[in-house]
Amino acid sequence: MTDEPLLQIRNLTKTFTVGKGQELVAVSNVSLDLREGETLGLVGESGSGKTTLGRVVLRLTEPDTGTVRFEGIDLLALAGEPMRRMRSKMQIVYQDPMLGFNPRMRVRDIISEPLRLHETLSRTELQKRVMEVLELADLDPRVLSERPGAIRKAEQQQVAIARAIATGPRFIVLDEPTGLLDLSVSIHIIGILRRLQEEQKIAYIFISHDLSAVRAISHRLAIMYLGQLVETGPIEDVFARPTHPYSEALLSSVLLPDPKTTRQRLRLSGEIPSPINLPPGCPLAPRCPLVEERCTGGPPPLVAIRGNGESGQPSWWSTCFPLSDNEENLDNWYAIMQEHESTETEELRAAIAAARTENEG
Amino acid sequence: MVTETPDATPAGSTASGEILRVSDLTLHHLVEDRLVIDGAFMSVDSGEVLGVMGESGSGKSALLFGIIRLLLREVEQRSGRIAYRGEDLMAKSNRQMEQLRGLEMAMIVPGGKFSLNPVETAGSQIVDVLRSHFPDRSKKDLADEAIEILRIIGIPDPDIRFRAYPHELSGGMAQRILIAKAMACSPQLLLGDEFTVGLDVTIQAQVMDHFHALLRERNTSLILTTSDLGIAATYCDTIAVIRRGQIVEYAPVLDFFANPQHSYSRLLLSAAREARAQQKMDEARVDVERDTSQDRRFVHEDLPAPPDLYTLVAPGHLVRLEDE
Amino acid sequence: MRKFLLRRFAFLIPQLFVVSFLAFLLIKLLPGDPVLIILGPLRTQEGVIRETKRLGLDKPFFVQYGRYVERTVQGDFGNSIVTKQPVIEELGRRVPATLWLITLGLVACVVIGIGVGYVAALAPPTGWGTWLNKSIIGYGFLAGALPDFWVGLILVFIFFATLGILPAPIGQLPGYIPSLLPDGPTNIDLLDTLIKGDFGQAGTAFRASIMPVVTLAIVYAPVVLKITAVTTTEVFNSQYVTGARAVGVRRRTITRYIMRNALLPIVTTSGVLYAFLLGGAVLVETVFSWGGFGQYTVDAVNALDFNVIQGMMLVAAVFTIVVYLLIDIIHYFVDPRIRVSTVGSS
Amino acid sequence: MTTTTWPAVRVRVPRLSASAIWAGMRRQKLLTIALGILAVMIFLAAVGPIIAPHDPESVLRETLLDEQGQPILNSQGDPRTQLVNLRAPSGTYWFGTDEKALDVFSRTISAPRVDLVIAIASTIIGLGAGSVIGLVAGYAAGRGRLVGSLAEVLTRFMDIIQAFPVFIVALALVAVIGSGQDKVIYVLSFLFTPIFFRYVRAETLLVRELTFVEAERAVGNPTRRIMFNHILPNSVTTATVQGSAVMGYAILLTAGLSFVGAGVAPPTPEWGAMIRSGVELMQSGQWWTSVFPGITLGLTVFSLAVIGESIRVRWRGSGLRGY
Repeated sequence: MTDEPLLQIRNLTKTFTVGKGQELVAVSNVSLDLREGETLGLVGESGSGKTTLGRVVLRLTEPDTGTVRFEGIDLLALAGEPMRRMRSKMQIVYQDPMLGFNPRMRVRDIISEPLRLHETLSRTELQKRVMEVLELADLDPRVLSERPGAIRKAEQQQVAIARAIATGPRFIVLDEPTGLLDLSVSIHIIGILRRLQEEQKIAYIFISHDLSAVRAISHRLAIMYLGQLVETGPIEDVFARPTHPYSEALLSSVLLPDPKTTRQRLRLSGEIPSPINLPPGCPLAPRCPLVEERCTGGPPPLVAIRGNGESGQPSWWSTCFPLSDNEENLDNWYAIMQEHESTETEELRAAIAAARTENEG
Repeated sequence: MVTETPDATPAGSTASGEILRVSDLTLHHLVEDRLVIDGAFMSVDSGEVLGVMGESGSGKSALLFGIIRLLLREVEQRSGRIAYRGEDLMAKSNRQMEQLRGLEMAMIVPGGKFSLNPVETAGSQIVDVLRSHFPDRSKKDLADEAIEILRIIGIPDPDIRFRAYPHELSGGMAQRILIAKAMACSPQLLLGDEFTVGLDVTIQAQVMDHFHALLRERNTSLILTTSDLGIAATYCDTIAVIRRGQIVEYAPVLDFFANPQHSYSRLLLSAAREARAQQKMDEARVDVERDTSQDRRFVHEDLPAPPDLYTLVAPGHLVRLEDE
Repeated sequence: MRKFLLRRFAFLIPQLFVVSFLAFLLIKLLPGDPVLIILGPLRTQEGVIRETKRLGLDKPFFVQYGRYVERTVQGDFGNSIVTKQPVIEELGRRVPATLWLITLGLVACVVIGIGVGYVAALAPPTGWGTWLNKSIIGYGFLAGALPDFWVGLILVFIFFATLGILPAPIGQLPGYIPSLLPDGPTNIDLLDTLIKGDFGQAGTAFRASIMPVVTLAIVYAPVVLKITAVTTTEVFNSQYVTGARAVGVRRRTITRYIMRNALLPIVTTSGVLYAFLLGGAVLVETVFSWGGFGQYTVDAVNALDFNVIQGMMLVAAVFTIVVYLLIDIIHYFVDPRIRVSTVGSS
Repeated sequence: MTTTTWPAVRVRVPRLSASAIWAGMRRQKLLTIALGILAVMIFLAAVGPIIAPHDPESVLRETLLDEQGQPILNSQGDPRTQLVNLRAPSGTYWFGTDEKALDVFSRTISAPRVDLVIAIASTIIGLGAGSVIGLVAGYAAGRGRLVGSLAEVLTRFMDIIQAFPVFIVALALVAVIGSGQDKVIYVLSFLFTPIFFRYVRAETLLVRELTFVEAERAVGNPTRRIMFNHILPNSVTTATVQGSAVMGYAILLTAGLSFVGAGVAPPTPEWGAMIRSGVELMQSGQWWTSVFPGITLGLTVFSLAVIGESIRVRWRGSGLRGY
């Protein structure tokens, strides 16, 4: 890996105006790096802005402020034809491949279209390139003459991948590529993606809310909540000991397919607020059990986490006021968080019973 | 209200706490000409949570609608006996069923705001449920009770939500309103049809934890359809696996996860286990062994399943014979 | 609420301007010089110049338009070239008769459409329900394919020429020459005779209105019927009705849910139909010599009576705009989603 | 874990093949009948005037003369009254003759050449114009700046045209540009443009937000290619499906205009103009002059409506809006 990251995202903000005077901050002051051949897992719930971030990076949506440098070039300064040319180096794959295909095109046209747009090839050359791409995506040539609706879901996603890699891109935004697939199929697709990455040194931004899929492919993890990046770091470190209360709540909310074990769960309260006209401060403040007064005052500080042990890397960041006090003593911080975790629904039950007797009395 | 029909509760039944007993339920889709449900059976005790697991199209929704007797017009019931607290539901008129629904058993439908009447407030829809069963009570009285129900369901600012229209609610909030509608008249049996699908994980955990606690507190039974092994493992007492309209395995939850017998169940579980093992999922996390000794055990010794099709592999654990 | 209504009413003004402009423009495009038409063949050169000046036709286009708007706002639509009468007076006499006809027609369509449509939607999928639904579909296709004027003629042949049980298709009050027609406050013969207490004539007028109204009902009821059947079915099968039934909401309330939700598309469709009938009535009026707005229009077009054409275009457009305004207001009161336009304000 | 509970908006192209059509025909008798009627009408439009037993546009001398070749006189001794010209349907004049001594059958089967041509031509012109304007207006809508405002003005203008009752505008336009087959085509094309415009604009607004449009941009398609190669083919579906119904509507409008003397004038054979003679004759019981053209017209419009509905049903659920 070179020192200069392949993709350098700095202070990116994207606001949508909805209705009169209502602002939806989809992406708020996000900075991230993506290195060659690396996968960044981007997770978050609805309204977190993860998909918007992916689209802004590809300039499918124009950001308000911030910079995106790709191979040292300021992407946001490009316009018209140079930008269109640049698209051969960056691609996107969607959750539902069918939605990404023009419904009137056959697989052959779908895969060859980017080649036609970016390269001047003879018929035979084009045919040859298409076959190469097919093989890379592990697809049977018989699908070429099919309509995408006629082939299996997994094959559709492979066609989408084939189209994305046709022009030899440097990075691909994968927007929940396994979201609609059964578990076994999803493992197959992730296998293809990993192989491609090894062979072609392609970098991925893997957007998903399926934490197990993210974990299977990513090198680093970035967790977003209501437009803000709350925590980013090496994947195993974050999974093992998340430092942000939201990360902890999100990871512990995943239900285990095992009736014998249960989870200490950091309990959030209330709903995910509407992302419109958010108050200043930490977006988690209204739901966070560890909330303090300063949390609603302004943007939370960026805290560098020095992980313990071998995997401790300086590239681990978290944004939280109370955490910043415990920066030097993470164990103390984990203990604080654990105090607010529970496994049983006893307390809930007690609260309900209390509400009932209070009502009757 | 409850009348003992000797026919419906066979002598020698050990299920003293049994609230629902379904046997040989077969539903036929007239237009598609296929069996949506093929000889389904179940037994649910008071306070029990039965998880019906299956893929989309397996017929698990139809099973719930069959039990509550709200079938599509294209679907006809070929056979089946449904006994609720010993009462034969098949012998009831439509009017009687309308009375029973909501008061004795109710269904939680999925879909959030799309399952709420768009032109009326959330509160008035809960009042509608209450008024349908208590027509004599005053409007004010019913409204107060509706707000109280919202509070119990765990909805913050119930007064405000009461006046909100569905389109003003978030998905999680709308889903809680649907739960509130189903629980408004405190029915003893709830039928939940994948009602957390589409909710974000942290919201799903919040809703399910609270809802589950409420069920336990009220000793209410629940039949829950799901395709999520996590939900099944975390919240259900008993599991029924359904495939192509047939129940292929029926077992207490610990037994099921420890010892799945049918090849289809094994397939379901192995995919999840493989994923978990392969990804070394969460070894470092603070997962704890659950104290299963505190669990209530629901072991149905007398499931109304045809013995020529099912084998008993353990107490309360039935497996359908496989064709090949 | 006041804000919505104000906004909606404010929108009327530019609409009316554009409509008046189009009506004006259209007449400007008419072939032939209106001055020559007015003066007829026995004209003098000076007469032509004088008349051109008097009508302001020597002024620039937009000045003429300004004059036109000014006159129109004051209720001056000019005089008819054929009858030399002020257009506004003639419209005042004829429009009520047409409105009466299409209102009765619409009421018939709505009553039949909603009634039958509702029954069809909730009918069982077997037996008489299938039969009813199939006949409705067939009838819908058939009625939509038949010209209303032809259906009117068939009714005339059956009920007047053959059976002789309904009066001849010669106006609102058959057997009266136009100059003897009752001159009442409404300009609708049936109502005027009733107001005067002449029940004999009122009976004739009533019998004369049967065929035209039935014609409209036969041809246009399927429009309302179809939308009623479709939306009622949709709402009945909707997740929220299923959901309400699954928690035991009683039938009365379910019916209310269905009605309130199916209401909007039905209201919209009926409103569009109402606006359409004003144009469609032209033909039915011709068949029955109704003497309303429609026939007036036809005569004016055939005679290139430009002031009348302009006037009737305005009346027709204003009528449509008002109907659409009413639809919007009903929507506003029935559908809370319009009232709260903010996104995610929970 | 799942993300979307609700089916996403999706365009799917139904596939038509000969065997599928044949299987459909056996299942859908109504559609088969409709296609049959339409085929007959198209055939008549091609050869109607040629195979007609009598000249559809010239007076039948023989109806004016008796067997001896003498003029037939009425009681006033006048040979040319309308009532004498009228002959009830017979073996010679299958649908009878009208008051101008023209053969109703010959005219009825010759009329498709007028009515069907008007319907097809005006629908195609309206569809073409409406699609292109609708595509541009829909694609530019809400984009801000000048294009967005222009699109908005265009849309408002189309709305206002539609505020006038169609038949009244048609009458007024005919008054402006005159009558005749070609003029009726122009008028109807003008009236249909806003109809198709609305459909295409509405679809374009939906289609342009679909993921695949973004995907086409992401692989580097230039804007014009996105509009015409990717959006247009997917946003004309509803409009095209409506085409059949609009054609039926065109026939009704043509007939209506001619019925009040503002469309195609006699002696050109046209159904609406033929029905007109019934205004007087129906009262005196001579039904045949308007009943036969009315039935033929009705059958044509009926077949177009049935065909349109079948196409619509085929598209339903797979169509963009899934209605």
